[in-house]
Amino acid sequence: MTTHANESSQQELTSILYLDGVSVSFDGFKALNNLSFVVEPGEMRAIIGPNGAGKTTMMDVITGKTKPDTGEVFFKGGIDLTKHDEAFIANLGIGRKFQKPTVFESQTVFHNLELSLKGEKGVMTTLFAALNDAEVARIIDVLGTIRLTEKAGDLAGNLSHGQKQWLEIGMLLMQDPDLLLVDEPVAGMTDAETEQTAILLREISATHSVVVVEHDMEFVRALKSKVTVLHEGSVLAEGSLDTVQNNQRVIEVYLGR
Amino acid sequence: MANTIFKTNKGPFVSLMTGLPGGGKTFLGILLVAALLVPLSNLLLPETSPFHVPTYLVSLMGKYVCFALLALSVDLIWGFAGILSLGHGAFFALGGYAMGMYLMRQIGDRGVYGNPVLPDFMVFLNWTELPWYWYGFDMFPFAMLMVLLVPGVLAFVFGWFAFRSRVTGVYLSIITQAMTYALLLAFFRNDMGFGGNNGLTDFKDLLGFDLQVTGTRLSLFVASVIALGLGYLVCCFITQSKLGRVLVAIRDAESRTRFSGYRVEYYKLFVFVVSAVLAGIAGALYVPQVGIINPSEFSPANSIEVVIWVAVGGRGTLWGAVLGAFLVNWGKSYFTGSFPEAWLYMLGGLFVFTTLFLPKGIVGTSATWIEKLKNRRRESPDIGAPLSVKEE
Amino acid sequence: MLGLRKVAGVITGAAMLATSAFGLGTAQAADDVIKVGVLHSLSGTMAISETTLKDAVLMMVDDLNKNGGLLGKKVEAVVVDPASNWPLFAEKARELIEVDKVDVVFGCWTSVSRKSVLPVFEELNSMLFYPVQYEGEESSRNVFYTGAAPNQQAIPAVEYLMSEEGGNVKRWVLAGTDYVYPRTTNKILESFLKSKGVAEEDIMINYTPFGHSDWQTIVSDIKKFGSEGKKTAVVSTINGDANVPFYKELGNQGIDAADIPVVAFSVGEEELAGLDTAPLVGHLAAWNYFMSVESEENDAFIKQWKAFIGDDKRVTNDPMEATYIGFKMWTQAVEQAGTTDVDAVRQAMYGQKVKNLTGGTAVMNTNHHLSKPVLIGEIQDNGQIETVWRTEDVVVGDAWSDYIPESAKLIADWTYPYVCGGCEKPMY
Amino acid sequence: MRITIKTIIAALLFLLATQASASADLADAAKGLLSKNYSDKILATETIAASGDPRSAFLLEALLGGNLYATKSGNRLVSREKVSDGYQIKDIVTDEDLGVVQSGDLSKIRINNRMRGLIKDLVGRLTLLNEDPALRLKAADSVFKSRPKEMIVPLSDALAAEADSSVAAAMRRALAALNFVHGDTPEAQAEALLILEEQSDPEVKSLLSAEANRLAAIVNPSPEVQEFAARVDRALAKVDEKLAMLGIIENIFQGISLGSVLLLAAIGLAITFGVMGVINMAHGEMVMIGAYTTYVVQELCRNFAPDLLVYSLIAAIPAAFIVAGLCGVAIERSIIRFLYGRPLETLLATWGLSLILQQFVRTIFGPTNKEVSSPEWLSGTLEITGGLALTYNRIAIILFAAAVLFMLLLVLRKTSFGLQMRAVTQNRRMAASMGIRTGWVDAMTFGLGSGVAGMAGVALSQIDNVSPNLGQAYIVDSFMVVVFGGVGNLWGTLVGALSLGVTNKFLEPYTGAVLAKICILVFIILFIQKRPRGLFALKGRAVEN
Repeated sequence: MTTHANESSQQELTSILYLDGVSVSFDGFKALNNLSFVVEPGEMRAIIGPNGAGKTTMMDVITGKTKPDTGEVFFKGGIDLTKHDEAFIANLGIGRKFQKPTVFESQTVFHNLELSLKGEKGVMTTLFAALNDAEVARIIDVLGTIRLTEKAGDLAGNLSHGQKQWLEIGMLLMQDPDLLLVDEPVAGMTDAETEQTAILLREISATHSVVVVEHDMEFVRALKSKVTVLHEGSVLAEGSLDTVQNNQRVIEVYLGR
Repeated sequence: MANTIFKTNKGPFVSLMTGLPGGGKTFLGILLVAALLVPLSNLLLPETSPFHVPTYLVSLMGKYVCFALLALSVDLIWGFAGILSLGHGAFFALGGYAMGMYLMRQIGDRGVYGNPVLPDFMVFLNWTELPWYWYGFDMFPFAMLMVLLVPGVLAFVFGWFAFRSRVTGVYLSIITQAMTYALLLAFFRNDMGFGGNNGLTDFKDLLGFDLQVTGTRLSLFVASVIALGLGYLVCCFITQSKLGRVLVAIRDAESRTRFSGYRVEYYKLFVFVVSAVLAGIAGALYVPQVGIINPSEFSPANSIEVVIWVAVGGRGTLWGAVLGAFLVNWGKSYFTGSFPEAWLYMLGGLFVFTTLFLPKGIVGTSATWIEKLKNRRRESPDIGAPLSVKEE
Repeated sequence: MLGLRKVAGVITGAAMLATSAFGLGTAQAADDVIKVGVLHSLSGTMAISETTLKDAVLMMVDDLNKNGGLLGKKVEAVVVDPASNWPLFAEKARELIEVDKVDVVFGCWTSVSRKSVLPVFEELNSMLFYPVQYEGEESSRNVFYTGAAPNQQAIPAVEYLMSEEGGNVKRWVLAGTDYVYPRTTNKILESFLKSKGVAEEDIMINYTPFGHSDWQTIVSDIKKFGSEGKKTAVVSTINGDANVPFYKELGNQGIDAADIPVVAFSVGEEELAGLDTAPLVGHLAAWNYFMSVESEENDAFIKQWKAFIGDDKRVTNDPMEATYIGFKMWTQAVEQAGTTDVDAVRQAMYGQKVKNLTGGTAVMNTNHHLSKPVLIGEIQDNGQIETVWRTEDVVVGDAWSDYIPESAKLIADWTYPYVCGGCEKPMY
Repeated sequence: MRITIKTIIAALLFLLATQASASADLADAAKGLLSKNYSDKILATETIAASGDPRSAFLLEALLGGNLYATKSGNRLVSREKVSDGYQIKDIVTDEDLGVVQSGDLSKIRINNRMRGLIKDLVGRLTLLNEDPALRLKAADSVFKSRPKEMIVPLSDALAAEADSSVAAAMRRALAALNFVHGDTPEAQAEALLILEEQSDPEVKSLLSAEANRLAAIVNPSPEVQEFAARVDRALAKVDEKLAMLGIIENIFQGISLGSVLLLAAIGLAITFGVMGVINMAHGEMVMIGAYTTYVVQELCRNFAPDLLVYSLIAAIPAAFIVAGLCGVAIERSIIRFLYGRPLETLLATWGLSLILQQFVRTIFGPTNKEVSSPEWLSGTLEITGGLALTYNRIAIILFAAAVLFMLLLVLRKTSFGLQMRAVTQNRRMAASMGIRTGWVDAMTFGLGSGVAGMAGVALSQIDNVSPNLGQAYIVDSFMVVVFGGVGNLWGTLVGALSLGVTNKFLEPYTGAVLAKICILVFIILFIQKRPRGLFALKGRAVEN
């Protein structure tokens, strides 16, 4: 018990993200059940699991959208995320990409990125905000990273599905977060796009911690990262993709039903 | 190509100086010309001239201009931030009551009972002294401050609770309706001290100018037009700034905006309060021109009608809201006079027609057509097009 | 400078459109026509009452034209719909006077609509005939009030109930809609009752909002108040739509007219037509006119009305008689003055006499109110109101009530030497 | 006045005691009723009652019931009965058949309130021994209210002979009141007090409090008086307590009744708005159409089948459902179906539609109220005890609301249409691919919601105006109920309606009707802050999409 406590405080201090015994239920249905896991700084982590395993709810808890019934979530050591709202958490340095690509469809790609710029986000600051050269340069930089330089002036709503996914990732990059939560980034993408996305995420993970939720095993393999398997709201297995794929319980959950 | 885009974000002041959204300059030009020509034509041209604007029309136009400002305020929150208020008439009416109270105090001892302090209805209800909330309304600056403060504070308090609790969509619309309905019932009560059903009426003068004199009417008209112009500029300022883009972002994807680090509730609150204050100003200008303020301005039906003006004109296009307010009210004036038995069919039909065939309103739909024509001519997209409206 | 040219073009276009659309082109007043404005709501909450009065005016205009018109000219009614919207009343009044150039306006029902149009009529020196019973406390140079003032309705009704004949009532419930007419009437009645020695605890005052529809609590309160030993009556100034649910609740809770009679000032034949009156027999109403009164004039009027409206079941009511008297008086005054000029007609109005539909003669006084008889009737099971008592003679309508201290000292007299609607001493 | 009443009463006593017929000429006395002057008529009534003629009670009943006419030709007093070709008339005094006349040949003998009260009292006393227990009950109540001392003896006799227990109870109460007021000995009064303190009637309360006040005013009371005063006070407290209890029950009943009205008004909206997401501003007009359908059905009955008039209301229920439902289907097919997924635009379109429908009804039926009469079985009150009477029409509305809710739940839960409806609202595309005709289901669902609104109109026609504005009066309240209860949940609508109704009725005595309503609205606003999706909101991720 004492070792566990020591271990926890250890992890609290060094990890970028630490979930400790998080449970959430909706009308009696347990979406998360005593979920605990740790992400280290600079790590890229893939989270897989069947439908209803609680992947998205986990993201909701980390980003402050859903308050857990019990348990704690720590960011960068000591910040308890369960006590803050989405905007605060976003400004702390956690970026989130939704399962369904969510961009500001009636605004241009450029404006989408501008809105996501890191910086003071108070009402009055925003009202009088003007772009300086450094910020423009940064936007141009990210446009390049997400391969949308040519589309800068297009309405985001007119982009293809894959491009929207990229734009959303680009918006995360503009926030310059310490931790990126990416929910099914390649759903509905062509193979070529999927491959490109994997490369993009690997590039990003060089400078950021990334948590990717994904179904697509090929894509997960391409990420070359540690994998956590969720099932019924708690961790079923953890390790490299190969280890996990050979885990008996994982096989049961995925195939045995 | 890309370079032109990068130059557009030099802050709201620069945006406002370098370019108003589609048709904005023309719109301001029309307002300016109207503010100049209408009084001149009324004063200088002989009554027989076809271009003479009779005083009757001046008051009518003044009324429409106030409605237009109200429509503008609704468009600011509905068109840009996706907040559908079915209770904006409440802010309009509160602004109106603040002005009405000043006008009431101006009557002084010229009321029927000749009481120098108490308005007639209080004398008549056996009130012996002025209630505390009437203090200060004999001073014009104080009354004007209240015109801004009362709607603003109500909007702040209401918005503070509603937006923090994340009441959205239909739920928000319904509770704004509940708000205005509760105020309606409250102001109907004679015990409230606002004149009950009869409201405030029988005004004599404003800042010493007789309200029934043509000159005063013209001045009020011009003041209303200026207020509308300034209101338009304020709305442009907001919508062209980064804040405006945040609002649109909230309208289109509220969660995304939150996860981008914006405190959505503060943004909504800010724009809601600005909008309420604009509505209050509209109400304050409206009251001396129509000569009465009464609780029926609070009725939910009135507020719904305002939303309809905006929808007819084009949600999310600022001067579309103004156009909608003018068209619907002009239609109402014209039809109630010319087809008293059938005008409701026409008005109702107009609303149904607009929603079915002009889903973006007159301005939005015609802008889309123009866009299509342009696209046919040259294959490049244009970023200056009005924002398309996405449904929640 | 493309902008400016565009602007100029738009403005010219708009001006042309406005000019044509507002019918300003047609504003040249044709000399061979006398125009009568009708300013009654045809839609919205008040349409239920006011539409009838619009039809009444149209009927009389029709009748006048059939009999050769007025001053040899054809009379034309200009109907507009102010849609139960008070600011719209003011706008429409201005339109009628300035654009349509009408010579006189018949209209308004609610006090607030009258208050709303009043400044317009005074500013443009036009003439309004207001046909509904109201709270008094007003006398405008430009308005003739042909409905009852409080002293022509409320006080006689209460006096009747206090009498042996009316049941020796000792306890009073004053129930009304919360607006100025009931407030005034109740204020007057309260001070009148106290002057007659009724104790404070024997008066219960209750106000409800417009269109109140759930009367359970109030009716059962009245029932309790009435069962405490003393003979109790309800004086109802409940307005418009709220009456039907009120009477339905009364009937259902079995409040019998013999136990607790209700006397109403706003319930006439028109309102009763929407009700099954069998449970209401014996409840009272006070007006200056009942359809059931038998007289030659009334029979003719009813016959004419039913023929005009094409419905044998339509009823007549007091505001219709008030409209009838007002219209007749105006035509007589125009003929006497030989012109429709407002000032000349106004002078000719004073002392103008028209035979009441219920017998006797109505006279227009110099305070712009009528002298009329007061009738008290009981509701019958056929929806009619049968007279049970009437004043011997006509009662002069008071613009300012004697029972309100501030107004008791005011005098309305639009002839020399007073020439004012509310002053304490003569102007000249 | 005092004297004349005493004379009559004396005469009545004589009559009751001897059961003999006096000889005064009834016909002569009755002639007085032909006068136009009410004082003459009253005198005539009193004379008739005093005549002691066996037919006098019959004559007075006819007068009270409005079935006494004078023939225009001979000024004879007759009663009439409708027959196929006119009216069969009979002389009221001699019962002689005078043949058939037209209604124009008769003029009704009118009475006023004072006469009505007088006759009721007189008839009441004459009917203490009537065969009909209902009349005896009325008579006992009438004596209880007027409390003439002279009635002590006849009432005691009647009580002794009374077999019906409820009538006997009423007589006992009346007798106790008489003894309490006129009792000669303290013992008699004390005994009466024992019965009175068991009553729960405001009249008893006022009787006791008057006595208590009288006793309290006595200067230097004797110990006996003091003791008696204490007993009266105790009795008064007892009655008060019971009345307070009944007051609460009455409040709850009125609250439930108001809640049922709200439920009826809102339940159709719970479908069109709650289930389909159409912000249906024309909902109120569907209610109005239902009410006008009731009117039309009733008029048809009146004109073509007067015998069935009492059942017209029942026939109106399906009729209103069908008419309003068809309107709903037509609206859905012509307008709403183009607007799915754009809820705010449905608000605008249906608002326009509601203006059109109102004006349409105004054009067809005219702007004035229409009369929808209540059948006999819906009028009157169910007297639980002295201080508590529930009106039949309110009871009927509560039952009707419950029935409508039940049927609706049944349709939604147990029929294949309900299944299809839920499938379409939950996942339109999936439902379509499974072969459900989604267009048809949409139309039917909207039709169902509108039809239910139409049925609500039948109920509202019983308590409110049948006018073009009927719907407008309920639309805001309906939305409040649906939103408060939680959109898309019928149980929420039920709980919402009832709790708003009951709260309103409990506030009303303290705050008045207006403030109570304002409080309710403010409460809803605050409540929505606490639960932004209403009382019975679904939780979880699914809701957000």
